[in-house]
Amino acid sequence: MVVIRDLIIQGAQMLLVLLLAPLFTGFVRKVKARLLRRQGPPLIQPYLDLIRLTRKEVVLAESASWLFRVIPYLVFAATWVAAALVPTFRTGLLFSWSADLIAIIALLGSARFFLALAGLDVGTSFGGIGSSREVMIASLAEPAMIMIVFTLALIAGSTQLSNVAEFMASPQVGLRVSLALALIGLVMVAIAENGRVPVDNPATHLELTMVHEAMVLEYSGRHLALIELSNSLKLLLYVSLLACLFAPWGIEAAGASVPTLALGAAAYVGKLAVGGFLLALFETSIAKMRVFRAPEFLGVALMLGLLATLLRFVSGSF
Amino acid sequence: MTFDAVTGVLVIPAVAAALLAVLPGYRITARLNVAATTLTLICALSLFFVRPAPGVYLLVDDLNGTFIVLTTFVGFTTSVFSLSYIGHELETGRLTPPFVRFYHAMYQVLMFAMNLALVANNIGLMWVAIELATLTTVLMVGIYRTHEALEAAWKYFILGSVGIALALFGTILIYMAARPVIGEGLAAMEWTVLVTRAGAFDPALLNVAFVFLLLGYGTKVGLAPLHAWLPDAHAEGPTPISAVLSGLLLNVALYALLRFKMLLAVNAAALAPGPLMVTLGLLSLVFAAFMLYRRRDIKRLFAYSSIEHMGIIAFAFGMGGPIANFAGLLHMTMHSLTKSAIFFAVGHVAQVKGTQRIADMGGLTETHPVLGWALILGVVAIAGLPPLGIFMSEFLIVTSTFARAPLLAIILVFGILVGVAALFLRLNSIAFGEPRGSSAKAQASYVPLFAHLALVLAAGIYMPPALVAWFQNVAGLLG
Amino acid sequence: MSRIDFDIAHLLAGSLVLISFLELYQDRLYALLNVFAAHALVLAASVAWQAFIQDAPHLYVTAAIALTFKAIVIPVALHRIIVRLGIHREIEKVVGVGAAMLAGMGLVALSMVVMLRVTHGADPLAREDLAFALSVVLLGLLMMVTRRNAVGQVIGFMSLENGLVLAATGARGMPLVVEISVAFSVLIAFIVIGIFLFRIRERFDTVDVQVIDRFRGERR
Amino acid sequence: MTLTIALGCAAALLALAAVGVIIGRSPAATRVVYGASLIIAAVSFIAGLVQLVGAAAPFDLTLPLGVPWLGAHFRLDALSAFFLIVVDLGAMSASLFALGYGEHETAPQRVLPFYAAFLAGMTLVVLADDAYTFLFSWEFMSLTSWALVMSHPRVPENVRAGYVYLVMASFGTLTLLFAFGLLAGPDGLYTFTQMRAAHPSAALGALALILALVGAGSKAGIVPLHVWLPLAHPAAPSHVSALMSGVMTKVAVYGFVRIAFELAGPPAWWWSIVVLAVAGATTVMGVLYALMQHDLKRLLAYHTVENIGIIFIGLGLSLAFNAYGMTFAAALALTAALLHVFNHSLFKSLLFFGAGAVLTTTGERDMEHLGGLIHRMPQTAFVVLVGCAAISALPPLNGFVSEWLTFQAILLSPQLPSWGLKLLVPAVGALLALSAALAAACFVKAYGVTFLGRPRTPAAERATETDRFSLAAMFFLAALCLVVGILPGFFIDALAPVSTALLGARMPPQIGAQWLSIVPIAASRSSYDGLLVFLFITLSGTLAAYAIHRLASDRLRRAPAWDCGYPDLSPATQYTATSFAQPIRRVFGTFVFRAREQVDMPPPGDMRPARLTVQITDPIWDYLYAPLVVGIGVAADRLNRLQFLTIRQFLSLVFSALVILLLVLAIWS
Repeated sequence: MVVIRDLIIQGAQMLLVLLLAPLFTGFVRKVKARLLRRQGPPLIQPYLDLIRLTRKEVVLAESASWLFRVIPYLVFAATWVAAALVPTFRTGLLFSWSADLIAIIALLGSARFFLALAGLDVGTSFGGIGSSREVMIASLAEPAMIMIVFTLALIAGSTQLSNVAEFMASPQVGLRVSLALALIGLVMVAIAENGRVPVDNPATHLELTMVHEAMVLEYSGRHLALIELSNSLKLLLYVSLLACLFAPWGIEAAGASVPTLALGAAAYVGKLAVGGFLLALFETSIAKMRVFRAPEFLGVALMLGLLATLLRFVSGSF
Repeated sequence: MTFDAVTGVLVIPAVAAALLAVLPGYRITARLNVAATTLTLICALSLFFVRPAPGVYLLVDDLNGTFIVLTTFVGFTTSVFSLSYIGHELETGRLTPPFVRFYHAMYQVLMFAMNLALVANNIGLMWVAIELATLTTVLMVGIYRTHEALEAAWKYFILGSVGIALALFGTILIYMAARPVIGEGLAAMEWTVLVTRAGAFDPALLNVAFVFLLLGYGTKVGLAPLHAWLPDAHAEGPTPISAVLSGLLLNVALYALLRFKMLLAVNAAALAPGPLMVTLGLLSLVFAAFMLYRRRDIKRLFAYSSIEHMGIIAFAFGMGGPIANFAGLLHMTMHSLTKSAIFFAVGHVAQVKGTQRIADMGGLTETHPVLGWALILGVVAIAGLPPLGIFMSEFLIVTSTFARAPLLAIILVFGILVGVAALFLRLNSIAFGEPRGSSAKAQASYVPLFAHLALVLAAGIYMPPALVAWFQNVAGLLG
Repeated sequence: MSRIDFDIAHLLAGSLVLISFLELYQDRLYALLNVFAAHALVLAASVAWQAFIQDAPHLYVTAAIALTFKAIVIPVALHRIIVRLGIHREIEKVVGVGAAMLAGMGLVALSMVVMLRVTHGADPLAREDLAFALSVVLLGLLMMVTRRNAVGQVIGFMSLENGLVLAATGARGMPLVVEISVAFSVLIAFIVIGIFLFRIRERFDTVDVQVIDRFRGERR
Repeated sequence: MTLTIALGCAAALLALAAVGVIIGRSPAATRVVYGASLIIAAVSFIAGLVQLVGAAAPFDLTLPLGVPWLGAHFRLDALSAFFLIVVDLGAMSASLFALGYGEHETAPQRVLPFYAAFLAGMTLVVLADDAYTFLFSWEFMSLTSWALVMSHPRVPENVRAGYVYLVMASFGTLTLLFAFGLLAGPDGLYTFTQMRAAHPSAALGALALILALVGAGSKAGIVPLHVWLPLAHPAAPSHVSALMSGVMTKVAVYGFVRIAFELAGPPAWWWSIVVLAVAGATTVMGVLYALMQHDLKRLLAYHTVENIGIIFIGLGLSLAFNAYGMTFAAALALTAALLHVFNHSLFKSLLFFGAGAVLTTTGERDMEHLGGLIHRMPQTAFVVLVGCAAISALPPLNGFVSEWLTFQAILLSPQLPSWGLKLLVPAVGALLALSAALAAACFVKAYGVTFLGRPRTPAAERATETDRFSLAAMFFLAALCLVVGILPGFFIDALAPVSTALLGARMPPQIGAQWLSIVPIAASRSSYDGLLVFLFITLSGTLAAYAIHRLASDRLRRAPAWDCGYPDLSPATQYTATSFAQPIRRVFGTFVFRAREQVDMPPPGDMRPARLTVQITDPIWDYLYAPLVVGIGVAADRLNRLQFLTIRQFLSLVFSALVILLLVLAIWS
């Protein structure tokens, strides 16, 4: 009985992230447009795009291989699973123990691995640019992320996301230096991983500065739709990760009743709104940097993470 | 005195020498040569079973038993090898029939001299025998009568004579030391007597004597810095002689040294001979290892490797102790077999390629697979790699030394490593790479070559208990 | 043994060392040969004296060999060679006479120090003789390494060997002395003949060892 | 019993080597030798499996071989059983692969005998129980693999590779000789049993451990002793490269574990500092070197260096925990290391097989001349993709599991009291994370440039799918990679006897955990379930595919590549390995390898093409080995003058020696 209930909740969680993801993307775009004194597209524009794309036929390059066609599904699946494992409105999800924070990062890593391969598959120069830059950024972002995870794990005594979140919600965790460092680092990583300004610009095309868009340049139709969707999912994932780690208020523990769950969901949506607004604000207020500034940017994140971990190693009071 | 095995190993070569000096014709003489060495070998082997009591002049005990069997065996295989080798030299006209006759006679004289040096119970007699061996080898080294050959012979001759002189002085000193204790006459030069009474000898005299003997016989052993004659003599003489020189004559001289070392070991007050031998050994090892790098002549290359290994052996005996002495004996045996095998291979290679220059031979494993792989196997063995016997002796030497004197062991291993690197550097250009030089079919006698290698291989994997007991017994004697 | 015997033996041995110094001093080949003949002569005398005081008749053989072979045959033969090969009469030395002399002094001192450590158990004559013999040997070696041309070296070697014979005869009652001295004479004969061979076979245009070394190894 | 079988297999392999010598040149030889070695390896594999899983008591056996008064001691305990399994698994797959691959061998008589002997050597190393037998088999292994490296001696690089390899191998063996000489003591207690009983002093044990690290490490390829590895491994035939990279380096790890955990006595905390520092450097340097390569096999060889570093990180952590008596953490770290040993042997062999398949059909090892192979050899491309994903530590494959366990071990290390470790371990963790990310980048490059894109040369265009034996071997290994990835619990439990034997502790049993997940310490702390992740991904992936194809369009049209509307350019415009690595080279290479890019731009009107050249210097070779080589050369030249002295000068050498000795006597009293 309990299992079934948990199963339902897990499913609800998965659906929720899937449905919320495009909306969140749309919301960020809208806010950005408003901040730029523009009308901006309607909130539901991403949904419309996705539907349009799925309807269209796929135009596949002659030199594309079977792998090129499989990858979108792989990427989507990996991202979705990762996103589904991040607690949004309730901790202690049924399958939360099946992959801890490190595994979630690794899942995103595999998504990126295959996407980078896709960039090389058709054999065009743009795809190559995209992949090589993507892996360069990832090669710094991932270790930074791991270091941040170390910090959190050492504070909470667990790499299990639900447990970390519960611990964060508990009063025993006060303000800590290492936490602050981890927060900054995580934000920087999140920006880089989602290809937002100042590292990359999701809205550009046909510029040699672009990274992610160049990689998926050859995709079209349903494939492109899936990739767009997984991007939104990834963005949502990071925001909810930040939310459940650094703003764990309102996340219900396991065994909460339905109304409280609704309350938690509401809190979650609220957090998303705040996060999205802040993101948009940040993006509008800063200019994109050169590609080879990105390593320095991420190097800072890595150093922050390492510093935080070191502090934790040296003494538990930091 | 009655004819026993000991007189056998002396008389047979002597008679054979006389016959070969007069008999004409290559076929008969060569066969006779082999026959004589075979008989000698049989006599030597019989020493295992019936061992005559030590006489005034002759003596057979565990120590020289080892050497006699080894000497006669390698002498036998080498004679088989020279059967085909000298035949080829005759065809190519590098040697004329009279010289071949001379060569065979001298070969037997050399055998006689070495056996005499081994079985002699009298330090004077031993000295005479070693001088005789030296003179014969000098003549054989010069046998090709090219500029280089004569020059090598001359160098060998002068340095050898000085060595002999020093050794003689040492011998006299030993007698002087012995006389007050033992009294005048032959008794004061007999091993059997000397060893028993050496404790009472005058230590100062013994020390001076050992210094002279070490340098005198050390010249024959080829320890640096007394080695100068060795590389050229090996390179310029006929290959069978190189094999015998490296495989046997060096051992015989070393045997003499060991005998005298035993004398000093008995005398508590005398200076310990170990450190001297260790120093000279390490010096020779490291020096020879570096000298290997710039060699362009294949036979000179392996001559230097002989110096290197004599250094290792001297080091082992210098360290002393049951394990090190055992290892030293084993290493000496293995080195004789391996090095002569290598020279067999090298001889055929040089004949086929028509040169001794390493630069002119290449890709041997492709042009002459059997010879090539035999050479590789030999070098692998001499480099102390398993599954061949030298690995065991080096294992024992290094491990036993490192526990006692780490610094020495480090120097030792450094030398070994440098030597291995150099050997394989040369081997690569000989055995691998683009084939160079003629690829004509070699009419070679592989039997002695592979017989030796097989023995070395067997020793690396399994040693018969009887042999082991024998070695351990000797190791005990050496103290 | 009586005092006088001892003194005579001592005198002979000592003079042998002295003559070695004289050899070291020479710089002309003929002179060197003559000095060496003297060396051999003294040796013969000393050996004969030993034979007399040890009343060991076989030593007379050695003395005879020394006299005939070393004091007469070899010098004459070398004379011939010098004439035949037209070796110029100067002896090229590596170090000057003075330095050689000093080195010689050092060597004599060294041999004394080494030998006088010997306990007095061995009779004094033997000790003194050994000390002298050792000095003669070392001086001979010194001569070999400081002389550039072969004849000089041969003479050095022979005086070295004289030292050995001196020691051997000094060793009272040592067997095989005769055999050994014979063996050595053979050896020397070989050397001399070797020099001849090189000449006769037109191998080398001089016996200067350095020129022989032109054909040293690795030069192909 | 199992030991007897294993030894019998080794003997059979040696006999097979002899057979190989005899029938080497006959056409049937390949099938005979590889088929036989496949069967023998399988038998010995079963023996090892029985021993390990059955957790039977160790077997001892002494044969009257080797050093006479000692005899050859053999022992099959949990540790050697595990490594026996690794060896035989590699041997089996390599033999299976070679059944097809060996047909292309031009000089089988140079490969077959040594191949069998090589396998025998590796088997004997893990079975040996005394110093002589161990080093004998160890050096025999090196020697046979050297012969295999030399199997195409006309190629100058191979000869050089073989030379460097042999010298480094002898160096390693001699170092181990020291280590054992130290442990055996002056009166030569050579058997491991005696050494275990000896309890060496702390300083002695430390020295032995460092010697073992150098000796075994030079064979395993730890920086800076790795130089031979990227030369020698690619030079050998590919199935041998697989064995050398995937298995022989593991045998070296075995040697280190045997000495460090058993023979060297109780560890001191600072041992782990040494090991961890070396391991961290090895990990990152290995992957950075790999990123600079465009030779496929050399790239793989450098990744072996990296993975050896990861293994040694685990071992170092285990030593540290063990020194402080935290045996459970030690067991976790050790298990992580050993599991990575197993995993790496799987996917590294797989990848080398793939490289071999590519090499046979295209004759190319240089990625810059390949591309688009996925169209011509789809099955090979698929298995190699699995291998790449596994070595890049992507879930749900096996590489991730072992790295995850290593991370878990690192997360336990704040409890270590020592300050040095407190500061070092996080840094090592960062290096590990960095190298994991870089490895993924490197394999995107390797796979993308080799198999994806468009063919860059006619050779790549003419490529064909490889033979069925090779495919069988590769699919076998790929399947194993997946199985270990989704069911790690069984393998972790199988390793329990090893850690129990070495540390007296084991990881908690995993079989009981819910949904076959693995729980290293406690469920509240961390857990991972490869099976579930795998099911999730497949499920959601297929779901998405089904939904879209069903509800939306499934139409598809082939057209020229879009590429921002540029006309279809030649394959030469594709990204190459070098250009792909350019951003990373710019970030890391500039200070590690002093990488410089030089652009030669012709003036306007000049028709010649512009050229961009990249220069990379290998710091370790330049600063460590080159001076050594030069020094030896100088010394050799100096001493060589002694060959050309005159007789008189030689005489003066003798003379001075005499005088010196007499002086010694005069002074000595």
